[in-house]
Amino acid sequence: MIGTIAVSTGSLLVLVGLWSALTNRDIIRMIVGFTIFDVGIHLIMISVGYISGGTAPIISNLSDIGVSYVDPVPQALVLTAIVIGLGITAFMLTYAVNMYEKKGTLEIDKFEELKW
Amino acid sequence: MIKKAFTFLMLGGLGAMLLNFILSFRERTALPEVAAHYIEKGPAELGSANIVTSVVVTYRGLDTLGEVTILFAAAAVVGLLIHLNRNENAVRREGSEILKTASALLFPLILMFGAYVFLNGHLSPGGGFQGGAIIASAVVLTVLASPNRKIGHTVLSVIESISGLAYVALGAAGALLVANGFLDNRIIPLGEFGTLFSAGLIPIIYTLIGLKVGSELSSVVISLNGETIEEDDQ
Amino acid sequence: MADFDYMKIVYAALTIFLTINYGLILQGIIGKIYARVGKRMGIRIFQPYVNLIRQWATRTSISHGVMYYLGPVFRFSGGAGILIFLPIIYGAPIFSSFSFAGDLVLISYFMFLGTLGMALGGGESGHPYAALGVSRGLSQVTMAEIPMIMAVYSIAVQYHSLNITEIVAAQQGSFLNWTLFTNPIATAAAMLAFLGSMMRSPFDVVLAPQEIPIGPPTEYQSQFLAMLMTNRTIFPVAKTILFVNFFFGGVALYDNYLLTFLVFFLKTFLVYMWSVFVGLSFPRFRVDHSIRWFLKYPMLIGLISIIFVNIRY
Amino acid sequence: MVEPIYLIVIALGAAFLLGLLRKTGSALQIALTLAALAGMVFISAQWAYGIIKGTTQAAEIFTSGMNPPLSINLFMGRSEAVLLLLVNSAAFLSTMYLGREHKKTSVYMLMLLLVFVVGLNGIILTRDLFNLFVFIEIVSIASAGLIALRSDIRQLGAGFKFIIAGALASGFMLIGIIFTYYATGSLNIDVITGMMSPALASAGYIGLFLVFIGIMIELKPFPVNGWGIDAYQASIPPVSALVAAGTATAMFYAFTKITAMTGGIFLNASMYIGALTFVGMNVVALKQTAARRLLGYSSISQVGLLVLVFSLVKIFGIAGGELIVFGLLVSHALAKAVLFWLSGIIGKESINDWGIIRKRNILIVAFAVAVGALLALPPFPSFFAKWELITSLAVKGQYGWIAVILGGALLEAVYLMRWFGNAVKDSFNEEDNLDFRFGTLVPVITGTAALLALGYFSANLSVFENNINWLLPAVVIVLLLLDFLPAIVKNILLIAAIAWYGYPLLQAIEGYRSIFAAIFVIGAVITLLPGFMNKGRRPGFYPAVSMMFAGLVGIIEATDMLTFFFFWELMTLGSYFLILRGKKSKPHALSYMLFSLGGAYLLMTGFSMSFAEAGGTSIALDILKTVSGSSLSGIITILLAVGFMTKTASAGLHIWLPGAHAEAEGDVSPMVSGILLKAGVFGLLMTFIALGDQSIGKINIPYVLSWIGVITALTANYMAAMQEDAKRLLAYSSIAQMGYALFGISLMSHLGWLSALSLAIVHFTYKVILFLSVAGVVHRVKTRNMYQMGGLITRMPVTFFMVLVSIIALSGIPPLAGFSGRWLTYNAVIEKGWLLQGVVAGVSGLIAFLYLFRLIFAIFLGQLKDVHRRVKEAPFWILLPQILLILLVLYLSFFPGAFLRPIGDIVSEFHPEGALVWNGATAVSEFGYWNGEAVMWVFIALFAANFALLFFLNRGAQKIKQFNIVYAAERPARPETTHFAYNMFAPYRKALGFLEYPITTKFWSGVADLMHSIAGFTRRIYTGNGQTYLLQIIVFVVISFLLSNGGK
Repeated sequence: MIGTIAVSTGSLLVLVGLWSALTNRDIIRMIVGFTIFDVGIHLIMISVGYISGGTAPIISNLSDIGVSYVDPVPQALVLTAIVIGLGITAFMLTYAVNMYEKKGTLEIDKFEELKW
Repeated sequence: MIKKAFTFLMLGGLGAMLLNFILSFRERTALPEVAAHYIEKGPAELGSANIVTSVVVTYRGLDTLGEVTILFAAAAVVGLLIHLNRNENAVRREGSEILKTASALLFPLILMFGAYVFLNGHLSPGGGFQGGAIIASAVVLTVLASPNRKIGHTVLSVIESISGLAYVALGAAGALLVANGFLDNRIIPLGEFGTLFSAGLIPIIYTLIGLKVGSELSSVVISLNGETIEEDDQ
Repeated sequence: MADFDYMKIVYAALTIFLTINYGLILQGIIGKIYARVGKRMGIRIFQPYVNLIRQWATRTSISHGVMYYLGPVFRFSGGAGILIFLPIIYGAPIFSSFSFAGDLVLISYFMFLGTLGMALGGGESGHPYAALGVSRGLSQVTMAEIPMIMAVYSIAVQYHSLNITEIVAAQQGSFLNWTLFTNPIATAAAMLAFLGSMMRSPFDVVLAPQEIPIGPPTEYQSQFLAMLMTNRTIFPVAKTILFVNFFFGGVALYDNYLLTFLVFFLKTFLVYMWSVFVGLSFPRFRVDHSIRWFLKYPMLIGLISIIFVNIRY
Repeated sequence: MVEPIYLIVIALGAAFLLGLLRKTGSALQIALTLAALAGMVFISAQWAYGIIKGTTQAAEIFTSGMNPPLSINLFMGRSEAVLLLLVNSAAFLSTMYLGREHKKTSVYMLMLLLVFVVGLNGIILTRDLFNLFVFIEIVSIASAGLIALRSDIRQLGAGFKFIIAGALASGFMLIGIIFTYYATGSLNIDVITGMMSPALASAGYIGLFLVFIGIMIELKPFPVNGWGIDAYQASIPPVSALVAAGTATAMFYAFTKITAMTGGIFLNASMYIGALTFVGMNVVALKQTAARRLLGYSSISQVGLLVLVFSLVKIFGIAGGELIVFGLLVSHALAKAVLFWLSGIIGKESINDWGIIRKRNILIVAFAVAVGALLALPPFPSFFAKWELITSLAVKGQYGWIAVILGGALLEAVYLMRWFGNAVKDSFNEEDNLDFRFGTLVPVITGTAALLALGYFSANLSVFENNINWLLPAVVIVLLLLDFLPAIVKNILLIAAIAWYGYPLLQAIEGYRSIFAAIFVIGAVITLLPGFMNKGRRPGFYPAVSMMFAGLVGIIEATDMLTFFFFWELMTLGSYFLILRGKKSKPHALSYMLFSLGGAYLLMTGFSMSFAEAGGTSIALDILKTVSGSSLSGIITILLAVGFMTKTASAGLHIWLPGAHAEAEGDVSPMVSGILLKAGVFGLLMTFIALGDQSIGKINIPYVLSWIGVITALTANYMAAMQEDAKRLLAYSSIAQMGYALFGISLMSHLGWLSALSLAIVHFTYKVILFLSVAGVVHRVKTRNMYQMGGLITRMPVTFFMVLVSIIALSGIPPLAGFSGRWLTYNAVIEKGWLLQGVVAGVSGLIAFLYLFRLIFAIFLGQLKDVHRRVKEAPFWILLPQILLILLVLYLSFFPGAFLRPIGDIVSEFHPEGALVWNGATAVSEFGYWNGEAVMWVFIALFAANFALLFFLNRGAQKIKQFNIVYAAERPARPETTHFAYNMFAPYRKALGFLEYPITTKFWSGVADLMHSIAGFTRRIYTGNGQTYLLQIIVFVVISFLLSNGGK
């Protein structure tokens, strides 16, 4: 149940993030949209690894093996994904800063130098 | 308006796809085979109490190396773009006295906390990335407090490079010299399970990652602040 | 050429000589007819002889160049060539001296040699009217020949031969065997084409002799002209002989040479008269008119003749 | 053997080390980077060599000392090794190229470059799904960084679009990965592949689909790729080169991995997406003028082709499919890299400004090689790959896909060849400079050389045995390398080479091939003679001309279809270069190339079809015979015949010829007109020898061709008569003559073929003479308009004589050699009963008189112009070949039996019935007879007698002054107004002008306009707005999902 709720929430966040990225003309808002999108994905990832009744996969004692743990793999993946997301966000922001400095605006439809 | 309606429609289509999955989604009750192996055999194999850490650093170490690389690349891009378009004359408002004092006070503490987090990554929740992020938050605080202060990149970049190099070298040592494969953590003894000096290379690698991530994120923050000093600029 | 019968050269010369005489007489007669139709006295019958001899007798010191010089030579060689390649009288080796050299395709194409030489000779004269005449003549002849080609194909298929002697042979026996009766449509097409090649009204804009000097010979005089005139005497005759051979049963050799010649004269004269008759009756076409005209009825008739033989044979 | 993991270790180590070297000089930094990349090239080369040679086994690399699926594993196999070599070499060369950019953008650029390469290597090597994702992210971040190296507003805009689109795609992929993990419990590609079952495909469908579509978006499918194209355009050239050669390659390889992993359930989807991308991008590119954007379009379309081909290979289980994909991929990657590098050296935005490339000939060579490789022309790997692809598809009966692939390729040819033509012909500003230095030159040369070398090797890799004689292309290469020598030396060399190769060939070869071999070899030597006139170097001429003749000789020698096609294309390419050399030949060369390529594709399809019909085992040309009874034989005949008819320029396919032959250089026109056209005749003959008299339904193919032939002859002769330009006149004349040849062949009888073959020979002689004569005249009077000439007989008597003899021969007037063809045609027509066609042929023969007269009159007769009074006779080297050929014409005219008899013997092999009977010198057919010698003698006798008579009587005649003519009592004003030459056949035009209506030209230009308007309309989807691009991607995903999931 928890898993399903989390997956649903994550999916919703994905859609919300995309909506925000697709309807806001302001680049910073688009980036925020992407961040939400990312978060949604991360939530989905974590919840897919959830095992009913499992605890964090940290074994303080070798004798604890046998206790129900959640899947450590999605957790590792999500760590990587978060860092990647962070990198990309930083990256987009840098672009945004530079674009603003060049053109004095952050509206995405002002950057149509290349087309057709 | 039509565009928005259309966007809504398309996102609805996407939502339907996801809904498809959600409807078929059932919480797992048992671990997949590989994950079960990690949980059951992991501690003995790698000697790390935090299974996530052993997955991150060793089992899927290549991912992590890639991850570090991404941060490295992001930092490089930030450096590149800021370097090209630096605004020399921007003067930012100084932080308040409270912020300044608090940040000076907190700075070493945060650093220490960060170091703790990555050093104990194999034992408790946390690890190199988390620790690195904490360290960078100290830098953020400093930058916020005194945005016009000049902070040299040099030290950061040396730390970053050396830790990166060391990481790669240790990984290669796993493949080349001692153990069975690239990024194998067992080139030094695993030590006693559950102690600080255990799990072979994992704490060392996590330390390197922590340093690297910390310095990279810090330099990103400093770069974005826009007032960096590049002494090497001819 | 070891087995070549050198007498053939003599026969050929004889053929040419006789044809020249016949052509000159024919010209005289036709000139007379033309005049009488126009209610004029007209020339004497032997006037063409006089004209020709006079031209041969005059000399000129004028030449416009090598090709100018060669034009009449080509022209006459072409005309005489056709004559001696033709089997003139069926069954008489004397009057089919060189017909062993080729069939009707050869003759059809050899006809153009003189035309081309003349065109080039006239061209070198530098006179624009000469070139103008050539351009008109060439334009017209291309279309005038369409029904002719169709007719030729038609009769070649009909007789299953391109050999003129064989075609003539197949028409012997009765006048009902003539192509005129066995393949009247092809004959009609060819006779219309015939008009186009005889340089008579309504297709004589090429030379346009009445108003201004025009056409290839514009710049030619004296002996050059004489050579051309000689050719003008034999060329129409050769052409009519060809038509007689194709469509009117040819001229077979009778026991009596006189009778043979009589038949020959009669047939060629009548065929020739066809162009005269039309020429007297119709005004002159412009070149584009004549092109369009040939593309209408003559071509249609030619097409029918082709379809006819395609079905029949 | 160095462990492949060191590829990653070296690059990353170097990247991190660069961080330490921030303050050292750039030289050291770049040296370090280059050293690292060189090491990587070395490692991958070592593996590639070892695995291909079989000395090394493919290796699996386990990280962290665990066995997969516990840990991430890498795999180094043959494909991986080759691709890594390609990618790393491209990176090395691009880095070398970057040199100058370096100072401005400092050490960061090199770091990014190394990281980028790490990503590419990782994508290729990894066998783990999530790891693949990580490496894709690395590549995407690094490339987004490299895009903005100069950080101008265009780069920033493009980079931002690139990164948000990439983020969206990777988001989808990530969701897909985790869904897949949910369904399978594994991230290892091999494990998932092993688990793949219909049940899993259904349960994990969404996950697998999202992974698939994520990868697909990374491949920039049409029409949701505006962001990718912008990136290509905005980046600096070496980065674009790296993206085109590296990213595209690696991503494509990732796509193949995913396809394998998903058990091929998305192959249909990828097939359609690939096809759409390939065709769509090529259409859109038609309107593009920005060089790098165009290259971007082309790159994406090529990737689309790869996806399509890969999908087809998998769906239809095509054997050797890997080699096909590789051939295409490697050719594309290298060619595209070369083009991007070139675009940097040129430094011009618009493709219309590339004329500056002519400052350095080596760049033109590189350009030509790259374009050739993209268009799958020989000898590049793509050529062999395409051949195998098409034949394999034919075996599987996939003719629809053949049409798509070849149609798309033709579109691609349109803009690439147009671009090449512009570059070679357009003017440029002398003051502009090229970025021509060691660092930029080495990559270009290396890429070019690699393409050429790989072509040679891929021929041997081909699954088909072929007997390509590499000596022939080698001559071209040698002449290319010797291009610095003076033209005279190269001319001697080439003539010697042809003689040395051709003499034994002529002795050895038998049958109908010998006729064409004689035309090609002797023709080559003769038409090369005028080349001695050139005092300079004549750069580029000799490689082109040798390529054409190599192709011609090659098709004669070929015994299998692949070899034939190889040399056929080589010949086309060589002749294209030759034609392009003409001053105003740009548009004509382009249409020549396009028609030729279209024709070649038809040939390829026809060959493939017969290969498939014959059982799909042998590609020998002889198998054409075995398919003559099959149900497809009619279609094969049509394909081959129409393919060859593009070369003979039959009506409807002829519009390239007049311009191409007229605008070509003086001594090139005789080559392409007198010699090259015979290749089409040869091909037609080959087709009908093998396939015989075929019908489709009730329609008899030769019957249709006979009508095409005579209509070609008729209209072309008419058009020739209406030309003012001497060379255009001759060009139309060639079309008409080829129409006769086609007609002769279509008669499918002894006499018909005899006429076609004899026509081929005599047309060669007189058309070479005529074109050379005109070349000589044009050389002297500097105009091609006949009405501006006139009276040149006095100035150029020898040339006049040549023309005189030639036009008599051409017109078919006895006694010269041309008559034989007419006589044979009449006989053949009556025999066959196709009288109407015969009539049309006859009429067109008459119309020929018009232009022949015009040609000789307007140039040589009439009024000499004042400016030409001092004109000299044509140069010796132009006259010499004419004299040689005139002797040949006269010989053939005197003794028609000398060539008709042996040809008759050859033809009897195929059509024994209805042969001529030779009675001494008299040829006797069923209907008529003809004695060429007798006619000749009669003519000579008459001519001599008449001439002697006239000469004797008129011996005193003297040449008089030009204006001494009967001119209505006036003196003509000027030669210009007295020379009757302009619009000479005005009444004719008045009566028959409708024949001039350019129905074919209108049709083809209508097709071209339509394509261009589609392009103009379609490319509006690339609005430039990043947000729109995002929406497009989502629409694409949703629609793809609906379509691919439709069955569920």
